[in-house]
Amino acid sequence: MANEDYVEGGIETSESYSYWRKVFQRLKKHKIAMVSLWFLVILILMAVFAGPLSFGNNPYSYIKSVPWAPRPELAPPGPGHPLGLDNMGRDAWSRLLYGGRVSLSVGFICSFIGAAVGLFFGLISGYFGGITDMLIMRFTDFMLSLPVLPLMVVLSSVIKGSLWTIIFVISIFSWMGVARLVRGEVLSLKEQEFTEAARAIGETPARIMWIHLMPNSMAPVIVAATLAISGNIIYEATLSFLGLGIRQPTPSWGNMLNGAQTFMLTAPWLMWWPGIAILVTTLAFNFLGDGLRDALDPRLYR
Amino acid sequence: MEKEVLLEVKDLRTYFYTEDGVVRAVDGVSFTIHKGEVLGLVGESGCGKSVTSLSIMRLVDAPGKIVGGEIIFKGEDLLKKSEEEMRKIRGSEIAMIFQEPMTALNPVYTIGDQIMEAILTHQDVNEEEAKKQTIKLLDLVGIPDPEKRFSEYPHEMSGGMRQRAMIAMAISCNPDLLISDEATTALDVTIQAQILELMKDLQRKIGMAILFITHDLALVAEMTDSVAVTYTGKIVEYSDVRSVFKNPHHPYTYGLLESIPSLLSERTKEPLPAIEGMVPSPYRMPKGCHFNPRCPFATDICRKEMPELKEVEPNHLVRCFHPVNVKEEVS
Amino acid sequence: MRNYLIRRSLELIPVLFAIAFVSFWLVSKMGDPFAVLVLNPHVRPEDIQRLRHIWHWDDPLVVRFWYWLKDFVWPRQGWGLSTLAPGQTALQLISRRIPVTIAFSSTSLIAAIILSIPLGVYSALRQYSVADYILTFFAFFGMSMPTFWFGIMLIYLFAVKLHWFPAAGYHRAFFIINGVPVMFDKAPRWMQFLDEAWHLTLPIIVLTVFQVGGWLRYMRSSMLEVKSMDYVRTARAKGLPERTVIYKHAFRNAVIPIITLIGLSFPGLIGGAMITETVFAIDGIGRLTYNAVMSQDVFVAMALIMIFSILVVIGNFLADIFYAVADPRIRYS
Amino acid sequence: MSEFKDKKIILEVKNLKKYFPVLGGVFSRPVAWVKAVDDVSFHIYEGETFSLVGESGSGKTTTGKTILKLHEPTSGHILFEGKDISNYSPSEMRPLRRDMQIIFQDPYGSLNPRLPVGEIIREPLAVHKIGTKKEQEERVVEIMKLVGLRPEYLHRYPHEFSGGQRQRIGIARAVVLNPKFIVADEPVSALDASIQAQVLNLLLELQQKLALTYLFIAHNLAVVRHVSDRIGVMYLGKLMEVADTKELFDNPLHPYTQALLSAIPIPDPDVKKERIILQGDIPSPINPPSGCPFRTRCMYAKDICAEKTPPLVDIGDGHYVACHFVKKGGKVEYSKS
Repeated sequence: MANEDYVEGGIETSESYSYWRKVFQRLKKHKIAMVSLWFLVILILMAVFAGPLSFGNNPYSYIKSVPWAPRPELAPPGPGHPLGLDNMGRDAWSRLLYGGRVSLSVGFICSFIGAAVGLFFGLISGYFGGITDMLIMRFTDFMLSLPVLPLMVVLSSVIKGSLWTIIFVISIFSWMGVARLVRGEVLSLKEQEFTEAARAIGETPARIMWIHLMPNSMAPVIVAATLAISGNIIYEATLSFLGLGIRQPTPSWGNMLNGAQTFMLTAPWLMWWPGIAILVTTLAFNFLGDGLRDALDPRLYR
Repeated sequence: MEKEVLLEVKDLRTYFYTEDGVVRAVDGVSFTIHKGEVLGLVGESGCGKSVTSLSIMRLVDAPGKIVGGEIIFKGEDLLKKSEEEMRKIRGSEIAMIFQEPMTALNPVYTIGDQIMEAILTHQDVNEEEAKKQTIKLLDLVGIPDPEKRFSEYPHEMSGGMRQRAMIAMAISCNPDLLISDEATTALDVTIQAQILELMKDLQRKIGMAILFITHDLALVAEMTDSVAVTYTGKIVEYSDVRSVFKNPHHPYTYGLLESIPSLLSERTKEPLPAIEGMVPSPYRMPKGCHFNPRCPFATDICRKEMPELKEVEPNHLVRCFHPVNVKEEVS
Repeated sequence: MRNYLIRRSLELIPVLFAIAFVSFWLVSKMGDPFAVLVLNPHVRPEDIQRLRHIWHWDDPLVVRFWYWLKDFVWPRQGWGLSTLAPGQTALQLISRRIPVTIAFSSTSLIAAIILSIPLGVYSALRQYSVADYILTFFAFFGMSMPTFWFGIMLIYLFAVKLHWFPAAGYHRAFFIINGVPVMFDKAPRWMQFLDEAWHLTLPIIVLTVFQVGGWLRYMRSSMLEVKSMDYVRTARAKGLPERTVIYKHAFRNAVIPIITLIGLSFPGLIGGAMITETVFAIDGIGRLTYNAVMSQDVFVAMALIMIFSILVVIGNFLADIFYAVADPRIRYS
Repeated sequence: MSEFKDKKIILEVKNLKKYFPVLGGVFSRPVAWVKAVDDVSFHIYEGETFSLVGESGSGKTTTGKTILKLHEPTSGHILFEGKDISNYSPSEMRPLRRDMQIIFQDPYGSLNPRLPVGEIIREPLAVHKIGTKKEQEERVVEIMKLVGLRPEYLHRYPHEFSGGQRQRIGIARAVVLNPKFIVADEPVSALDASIQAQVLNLLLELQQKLALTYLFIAHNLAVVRHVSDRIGVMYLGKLMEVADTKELFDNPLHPYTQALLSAIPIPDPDVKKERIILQGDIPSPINPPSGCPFRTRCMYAKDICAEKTPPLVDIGDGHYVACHFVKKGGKVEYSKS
């Protein structure tokens, strides 16, 4: 048996590798996803260090005068104000940076809440089945057949307010996809015998869900959550654009565009940057999500 | 009695170029099928037997590629034919049945539709005639109530019935060669017996040759005239069925025959003489003879060189430096 | 199949009922529809009381909901008074504005289907080709583009800068025919139609791009998956021409899941239509919703949410039926 | 004749039934029942291997899993070491799981792909809180050696192993708690021919070393013949025949058993045996034939077979047959109809 060339036990590599490392290796081959990942890292760093990057400006303060324009309101870009000033005479660049903080936070937090709630419902529904499953799935279907945006508009006009209100409003509508996904995944995992093996050992349902079902249904959740970030950023921007999301004076990419149509002729640069920021960010999250899908599910990528 | 050669596969090589390396799924396989003969291709999973059959049909999907060899069918090399010429051969001169009758049939079309399609493609008949033929075929393969079954969907049938439908489809154009790729593996024993009986019966009636691919040695003993035993993409033993079973020369064939529990064996509840180890990974083939790490007779030369497929007795080819000889023990 | 249809239809009732109640409760929280009247010095407090009574606004929520629902299903009172357009009932207001929304959103829905399915198939068949990469990029672009901003950009480029299309509205107020101004309503039908089409081109593009990306990607991956199925191999083994293999055997199976996806995308379509109407100032029911919410026009908002819900539910229902028709495995279960 | 006659019965199954609902109709209510296991009774002696054989839909796997309460029995009794466990709740079952274990068919699906092998084998010890973590790890190493796995592979993941090795991992997980009774559910049917023998040998070796009792479930009669002491033949949720291995193969009395035996291919080209080819398909367990479930394919079927379900009766020496035409002492009265 002591043959050097023969590898016993089907072990092919000299060192063991975990699932997630293999996934990351596959992701690394996905160029556009990696570019997106790096772009997002830079973007997040910019949002975190918005203060030092603002050239001493503050997103809230009225700039009294600029030398290159008669009035500070809607002044075009110039030294120290690379993106010009908005209609209230505030520095657009620093608002863009701070707005990124808001938009990214909303995207991440809503997506996290959505994934967590969806995961919870999906696991319970799929594992227990029967009446529990029926009630949860009926509720999920019900939520899915709501006209989301009109209701979001109504909701945010009923509970006016802060960043957390918006997060709440968006999160309510962002868990159903994950719940259905996880339920489906759990149903097929339940068919596999390791769940049955766990029951045969005497494991409790909670432990089975925690140790066996959740880690094995994580892959699609991660993909869905990543893709959901871009959706949530767009929801926030849309609500803020309509004047129902993040309220002035707090900047967000969406509310910076509120009224952009009005100043389209006089200050078109004001509508460029927040829009481009939203577009490239959501594009990056979508590419990353797609790359993750391929990395997590190599079946589709032969 | 020399029969006419129908198919001659010479040194066929089909490799898969995967992310993790090149897999030599079929690596220099040669065999001959005469008219009306049944050749068994037997081996464990991953020995390249299915890829061989797909190569003959030229249906190997990317990342697989036929990289060498000849497939001479009725005197012409199939590998030199255009896609259009090949298409005309598929289903009419060479037909194929697969392991999973559930997934091999299209779920959204009726059984009848799918069989008729083959007839309409290869024969110059109208729909009415094709339908008549289809119903006749369904009846021939033993599907009761063929008129009704004609318009049923695959999911409405049992596994055995689906496999009968697959066979009906395969024989619809009277092929000269039928490739049966693990056609009874997914079926129950009593249903398997029915399907095998049907295949034998049809083979006698139509006179077609069969390339019978399976992992089950017992089926080979029952169905075939000659046998090629494959291991890691290469043929290790090739002869007529009696010779292989009664007088196996390759340690792998010998070991396999010894290790499978049989209804004839006298010893039960005793350890079986098992072959140690396992089929090597396609990415890490052992040096020399691929079987050497598992072989009780392996010597230094086996660890260095790959043996050739040689004739050890008339019409009995073996790929081994130290062929076993058990003839004395048997008779 | 019949059982399935009956079951699906029966399921609609509680869902719609629940949607109606939840949205009614939510919209009621938005404000008091008669609050505006309080500020009006010409309206006496007794009249406000009377109005409240007529519309059951002094009853508990559940009772009020019951009367409202009765009125919605059997509109004797016209779904309540609009405060946005004084003197009009919500029903009158909405029914006048519904055609334009349906016209341009169904046009873009059909356009999106017609574009995404063939392009998705093409992309899958030419996997890793230049065309595939271009289509993929286009699809991602569509998926990532914020609708409202895309609308603004199109207005800026094609209306403000190039003057090819109008910036707002869905028809002009009047035509000049032979030097004489003719009101829109009086103009010949074909002129009306051409003018509307011209106005709605940009909105339709916005809404189509909004939908097409996701479907294209989905169609592509569905086709890729089906292409490697056993039955496709069987079809090839039968010697069928490649066209038949792809378009008869693979396509039919690949397109089935898309039907569900399209059915599920109705809520998104409504949201997209709402944004597009708002950006392009089209007087459809999407913009009306926004205006109703902003001006606390409770009756109009309530009716609109209900209509949207019905549309979504019907969309899902139709998708389920199409699905069952397309897939015999469902049809007979 | 049976040397197990005076032995202790470890498990007894009495009139076990397990029906699964088929949902349908307008309200998704059960419209029919899959009678997966329909009134099955047998017993298993301590230290023996009792096998259940049958084709798909015969309910052999369901029987095994119901005995372990992985399915709730619809009715009937399961007596493990004399205790009726058929109504035990999951928490009442938990301590019993140390004594009753299962080996699964699918070497790929039965191991959690996200857990390293050491953790998979340690899991039962952790669940039952046996020993400290260090003791548990020592036990894992010991068991890995016992089943022929290199202990160095402790931290590897299941996907790094071949099918045969994975099956060893599954066996290690089943024996780590030192159980008395193991349900082996088709343990070798997913394995390659050359690996099957290795795993069968391991199972036989463990049985001797650890004094295990097996309920062995398989469809391959040759394998079953090799490992079992006694065999029960199932068809459509019912037991057709139960006998000692040798007796069953030498003297099959039920027409179904005879057909089944004759359907097995023999790996010898010289043996050309007379085949009994059964006509027709296995009926659906949703709507099984009345009376004897085998009558639709039985060449001896008479009117009585449709009217009355033949009971499983002892015809002597622990040979049980469920056929109207097989009488005490093995007298056979069937004739072709």
